[in-house]
Amino acid sequence: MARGTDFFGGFKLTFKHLARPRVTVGYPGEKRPKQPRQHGRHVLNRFEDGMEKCIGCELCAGVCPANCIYVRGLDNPPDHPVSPGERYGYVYEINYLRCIHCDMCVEACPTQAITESKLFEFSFTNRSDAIYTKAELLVDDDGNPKRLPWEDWREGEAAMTGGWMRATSPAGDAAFEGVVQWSGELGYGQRAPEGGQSGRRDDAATGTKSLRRAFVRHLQPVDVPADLSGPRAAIDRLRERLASRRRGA
Amino acid sequence: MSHLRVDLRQRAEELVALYPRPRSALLPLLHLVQEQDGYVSPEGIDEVAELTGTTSADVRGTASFYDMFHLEPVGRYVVGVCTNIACLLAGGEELLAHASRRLDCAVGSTTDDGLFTLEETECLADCGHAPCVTVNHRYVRTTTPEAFDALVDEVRQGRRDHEIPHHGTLVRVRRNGGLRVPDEVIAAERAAAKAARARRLEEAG
Amino acid sequence: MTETRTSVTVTVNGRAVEAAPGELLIDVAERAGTYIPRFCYHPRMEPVGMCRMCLVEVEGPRGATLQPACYQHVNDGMVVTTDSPKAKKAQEGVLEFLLANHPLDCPVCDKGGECPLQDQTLTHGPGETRFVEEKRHFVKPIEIGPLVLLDRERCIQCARCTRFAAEVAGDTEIAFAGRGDLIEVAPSPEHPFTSVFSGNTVQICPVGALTAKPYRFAARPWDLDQVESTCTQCAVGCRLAVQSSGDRLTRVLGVDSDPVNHGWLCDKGRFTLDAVDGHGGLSDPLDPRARITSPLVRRDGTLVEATWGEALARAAELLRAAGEADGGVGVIGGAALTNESAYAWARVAREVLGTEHVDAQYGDGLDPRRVLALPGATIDDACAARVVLTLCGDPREELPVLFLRLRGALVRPGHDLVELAVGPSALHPLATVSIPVRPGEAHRVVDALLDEGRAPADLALDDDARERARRLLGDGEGVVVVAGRTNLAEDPSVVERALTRLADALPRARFLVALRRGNVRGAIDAGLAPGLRPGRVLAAGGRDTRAQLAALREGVQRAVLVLGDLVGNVIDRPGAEAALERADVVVVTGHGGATLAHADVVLPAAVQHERAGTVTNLEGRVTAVVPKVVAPGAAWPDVAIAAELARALGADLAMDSVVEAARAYESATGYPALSVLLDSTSEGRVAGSPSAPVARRPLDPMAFPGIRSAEWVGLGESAGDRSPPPRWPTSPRPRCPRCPDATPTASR
Amino acid sequence: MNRPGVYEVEMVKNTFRDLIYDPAFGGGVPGDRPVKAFIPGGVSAPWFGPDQLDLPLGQDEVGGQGSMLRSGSVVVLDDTTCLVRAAWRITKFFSRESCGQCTPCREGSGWIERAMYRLEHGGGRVEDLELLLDLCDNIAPGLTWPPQQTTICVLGPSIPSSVHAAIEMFKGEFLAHVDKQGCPFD
Repeated sequence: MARGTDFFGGFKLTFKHLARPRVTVGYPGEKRPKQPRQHGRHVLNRFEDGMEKCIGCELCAGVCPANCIYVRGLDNPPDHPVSPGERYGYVYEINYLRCIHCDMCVEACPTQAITESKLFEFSFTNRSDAIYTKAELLVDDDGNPKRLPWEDWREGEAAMTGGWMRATSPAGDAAFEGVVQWSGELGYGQRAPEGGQSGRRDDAATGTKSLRRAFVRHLQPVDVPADLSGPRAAIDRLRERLASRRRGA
Repeated sequence: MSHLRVDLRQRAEELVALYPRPRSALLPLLHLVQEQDGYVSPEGIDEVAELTGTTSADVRGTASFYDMFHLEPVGRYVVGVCTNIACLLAGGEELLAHASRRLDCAVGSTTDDGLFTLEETECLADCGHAPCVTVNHRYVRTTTPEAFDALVDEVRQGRRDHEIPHHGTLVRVRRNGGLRVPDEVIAAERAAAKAARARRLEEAG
Repeated sequence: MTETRTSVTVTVNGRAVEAAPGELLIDVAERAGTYIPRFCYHPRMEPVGMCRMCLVEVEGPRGATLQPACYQHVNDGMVVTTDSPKAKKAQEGVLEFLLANHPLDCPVCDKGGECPLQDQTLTHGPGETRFVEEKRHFVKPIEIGPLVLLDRERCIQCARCTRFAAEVAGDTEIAFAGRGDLIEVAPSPEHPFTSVFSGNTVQICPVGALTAKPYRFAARPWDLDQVESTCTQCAVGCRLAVQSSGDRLTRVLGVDSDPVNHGWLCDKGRFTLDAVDGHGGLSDPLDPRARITSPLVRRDGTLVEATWGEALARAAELLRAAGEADGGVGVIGGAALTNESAYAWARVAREVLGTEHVDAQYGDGLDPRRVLALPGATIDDACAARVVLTLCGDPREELPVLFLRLRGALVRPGHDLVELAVGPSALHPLATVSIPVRPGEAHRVVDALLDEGRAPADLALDDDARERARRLLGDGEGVVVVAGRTNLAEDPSVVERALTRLADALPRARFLVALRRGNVRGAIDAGLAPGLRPGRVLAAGGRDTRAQLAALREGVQRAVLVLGDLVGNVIDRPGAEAALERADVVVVTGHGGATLAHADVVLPAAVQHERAGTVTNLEGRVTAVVPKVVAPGAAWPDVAIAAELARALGADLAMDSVVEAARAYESATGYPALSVLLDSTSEGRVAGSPSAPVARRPLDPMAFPGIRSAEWVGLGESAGDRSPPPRWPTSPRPRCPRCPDATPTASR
Repeated sequence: MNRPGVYEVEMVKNTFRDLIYDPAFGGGVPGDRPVKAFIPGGVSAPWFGPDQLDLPLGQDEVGGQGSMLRSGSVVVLDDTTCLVRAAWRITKFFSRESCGQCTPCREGSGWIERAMYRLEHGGGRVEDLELLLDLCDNIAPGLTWPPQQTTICVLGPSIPSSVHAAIEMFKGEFLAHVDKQGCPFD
């Protein structure tokens, strides 16, 4: 008897979880939404008139803890300026075998020329492919990143990336909260304002769920936000799931 | 080949000899250049540098410090309107704006016919007759827009040539035929100025 | 009667500091470990107190007042506070004013990262700007000279550059123009800034207003690596910092060496870096700008690339065949090498080739035996001398920084210059007595100057000038003679005879022999001279360059080993070409040149900034040269080439490295080669004189903007840490514990 | 002035009131307008208000009140005058006359001039008053009389005197400029 109890008792956890919602996704066919601050592969942005934002100042290379960025500047040719001002980035290379995606280059950049996309799924078959040159990093005339054969781009990965430091980094100023970081420019500069150090955040504006909301089932009860606990929240979740099923169909 | 005319060159050399150090003659020499060319020309700068044993950069730097030297060509008449505090209170700015309209040239520029250059100046030390106007550094005592218009007409017609020579001309030099102004001339000028002042005081009671 | 005090006591921030009377407060405070921020002050120029950054509180009869520390001479009992709220507010205020119109283009500014304005804003400035107005605008960089660009927006009007031009170089090619906040540094538009010292203004500019065209955007300061070395462009031997980014030379800065260059460099020494990388790889070996990167051997009339083995074997074959005849081989050149290389080549010539026909000078110098016999003077001696007598070419053209030093001394009262010159030199305006000398008559003029009685009429000597010169020279006490070739077309014996006469007639005078070429003094000391063996040992006279070329033309001498470019340097070029045409020629050189048209074998050598060793300047001071980049292709250092050529000729010099060559040199002759190499200081050591420890002058952080400028300024925890960056080599080689007298490699 | 001009007066015997109103001298203010302020001794001097009109014309007397008589040129500002504009124009004079040698005067005069211009022409902010006083303090520490200076020559401490006096005496007028975002006298 005890053995029988043990036998079924062993399934207790299994049955308990059978009734629970699934937390895995069918990767790579299906992917979880990426977080707004996902650090992916870099892009070099342009201004609307096509001028490059990079001025070759090497601050990104100087700050890089992995030493993966190599930049050389040159005098802007006066008749065909590449970037506004005196100097432009003549050579720009990032070695993705070394890059740790810390985003310090983005923070250091005085012209917001380098930002990061959400793309992190890219693999190479030889080392030279891992060294991205300016030709590969620079956005095209519409401000979209170049899509290389070994990169797995999905919908939305090109949108709303980078540039969050101003509001949230330790050096950032809470006064930037809710202020559009930059706009009217090509590439990755355009994004909605974001909450900052004060803890307020505007999911409607940023278009993403907070981490807590996404992983609410894995939180300790005490950590679950008040509006996500209790029977009402369970009904909300059910509704939401049904709605998403319907959308999928 | 000297850029300065023979007579001016001779005066310049006299002037350099006056001072224990040739560089001390720099400002008078720049006046000579301005007398000949109407402005401090690059060729004149080179010649002053040669005469004073300095360099062109040094001479140019010194000349650029002073408002009365012009490093670019200016009109035959440089009109200065003071807008400093006393003149401002008495309508200096309005007079300057009027002058700009009347001459049809922006402040700091020269009329198309090359006759007038209009300048906004700092205190010209004639606050008693504010707003104060000078033409080629001569007081013209013109305080109203109407008087200014009349002045412009007179200058255009050449009726003021006896008192307002072309820009750069050193009147005392011309009058006395040399740079070494005789002591008696200076004494006479001082006496005349004193008498004029006494007369004014008398009139004022 | 007040007693003249030799030292005064000043209280800086509550600490008593000893100082010499008349010293500047800013220097005294810095010595005591209190850094007072500054922009316009430069220790090698007169203070002007313009930037007002160094305001400190000085107690006075009317209470504590703000005084500029750079303009304040210390008095006994002076009480100074540098960090009181009032002083700090004044400093912050001045910095805020300076920044008001200063553009924030640090990311594209060459100075960004090593900028005193950045550093001092961080340490002494306000946190945020309150300036909301439009900044001053000018057209971005304008070329004020062939090498210097001016960005007037960045200028903070400290007048360092204009003061350098007027005070140090003595040539006001740039001056302030305008007034008020529109004041700008400007050359005359018709006369650009072409001074041979223009690069110094870039180095002392405390912001990025003056930038050097060759360095523009070449690198950022944080990826530069540097070594301290010595310039070998001329015989002054200025100390410099060589900087590279990766393996690419980017910049040279002057290092303030008290006895030599005071931090200044000439543009030739500063901007000849592209010679090292061969102007981006020119490949024509006859082009003097090209680098030789591979051994070359002449086959069927043309030079073709070969391996080192082939080239050395062919060179050995030619030299051995010629050397078998008596006097059949000689060595010319080597005045630009290190002492170790010169020593190695001198030994190859004497011990392996068995010849005394060795001459480092290309026939444009003076007889080394006479030069070495004269009582020597240092540059400092010349600057302290009561009377300087010059009998040389124009020092500004030949030895530029020596000109700066002499000029700096001669403009002060109590120093007189007697000039014997072929034409008006740059020193001419400072001469008390100037005596014109026609080429070829120097000895006759000196005789006439010193002899009693009337001077020969054909010399057209001015009696008054002669009398004044004689009075000034006296018996030579306090006289330093700067001696060199007045004219390269005349026979050197003219000057040699004049010098001999001067030395006889002025027994107490001393001589600074101004031979021009980079390390010519070191080459002579090392034995690359006819009639002198290593260590100044007199030997049976060999042929000098002219005699060798004549012997080659006559067929008496069959082969010559040329170190460097002979044809491009010798005065009698057609004669040299004719001589080389008949001879077997082995050339050891780093650069191409006309000599290679006649070469049978070319051995590629490393050039300056690629080789280690020591060099000796014109006063006999031995300093270290330190490699910064790797020699291109298959080029070797000269020491290695000499050792391998000796080996190919069947001899072992036992000198396979620079350290071994220096050790051998020092142990054989006592010359301070190894000791300087292993313990290089900025000042080096004057050969033959006891090495006295020299107080190291604190390098002005702004005259010497290294990549560690923040530490120099004293940020946070590193404040007060003024240890200089480590230099190569940091320590002697480890000694082998088993053989205490030899290093592990020496037994190889 | 009804009778602007140069007058010789005995020191200490006369007062500013005599100088301005006496028919032998200034002859009064045009239109009999009240005196709002006057500059006792050239534009370098701190200003006086109407309550100091009876001060005798003497170096010590004027000096004791925190100004000076130096050049002896008295400028009278009546109630139609915008003090901000007057102070701005005086700063502009110093900005143009600064030789450019030392930093506080060269940059400070230009900065103060531009800030005053902005205030007068409608870009003023309340914090500008504090900013201006602090900039003045950076040129003449403590804003004391006789002034201390961070500059080489005494042109430096001349710059703040009018601005300082104007803000001290007529703060309301400055604030009116800020409120109206322009000059209330226009």
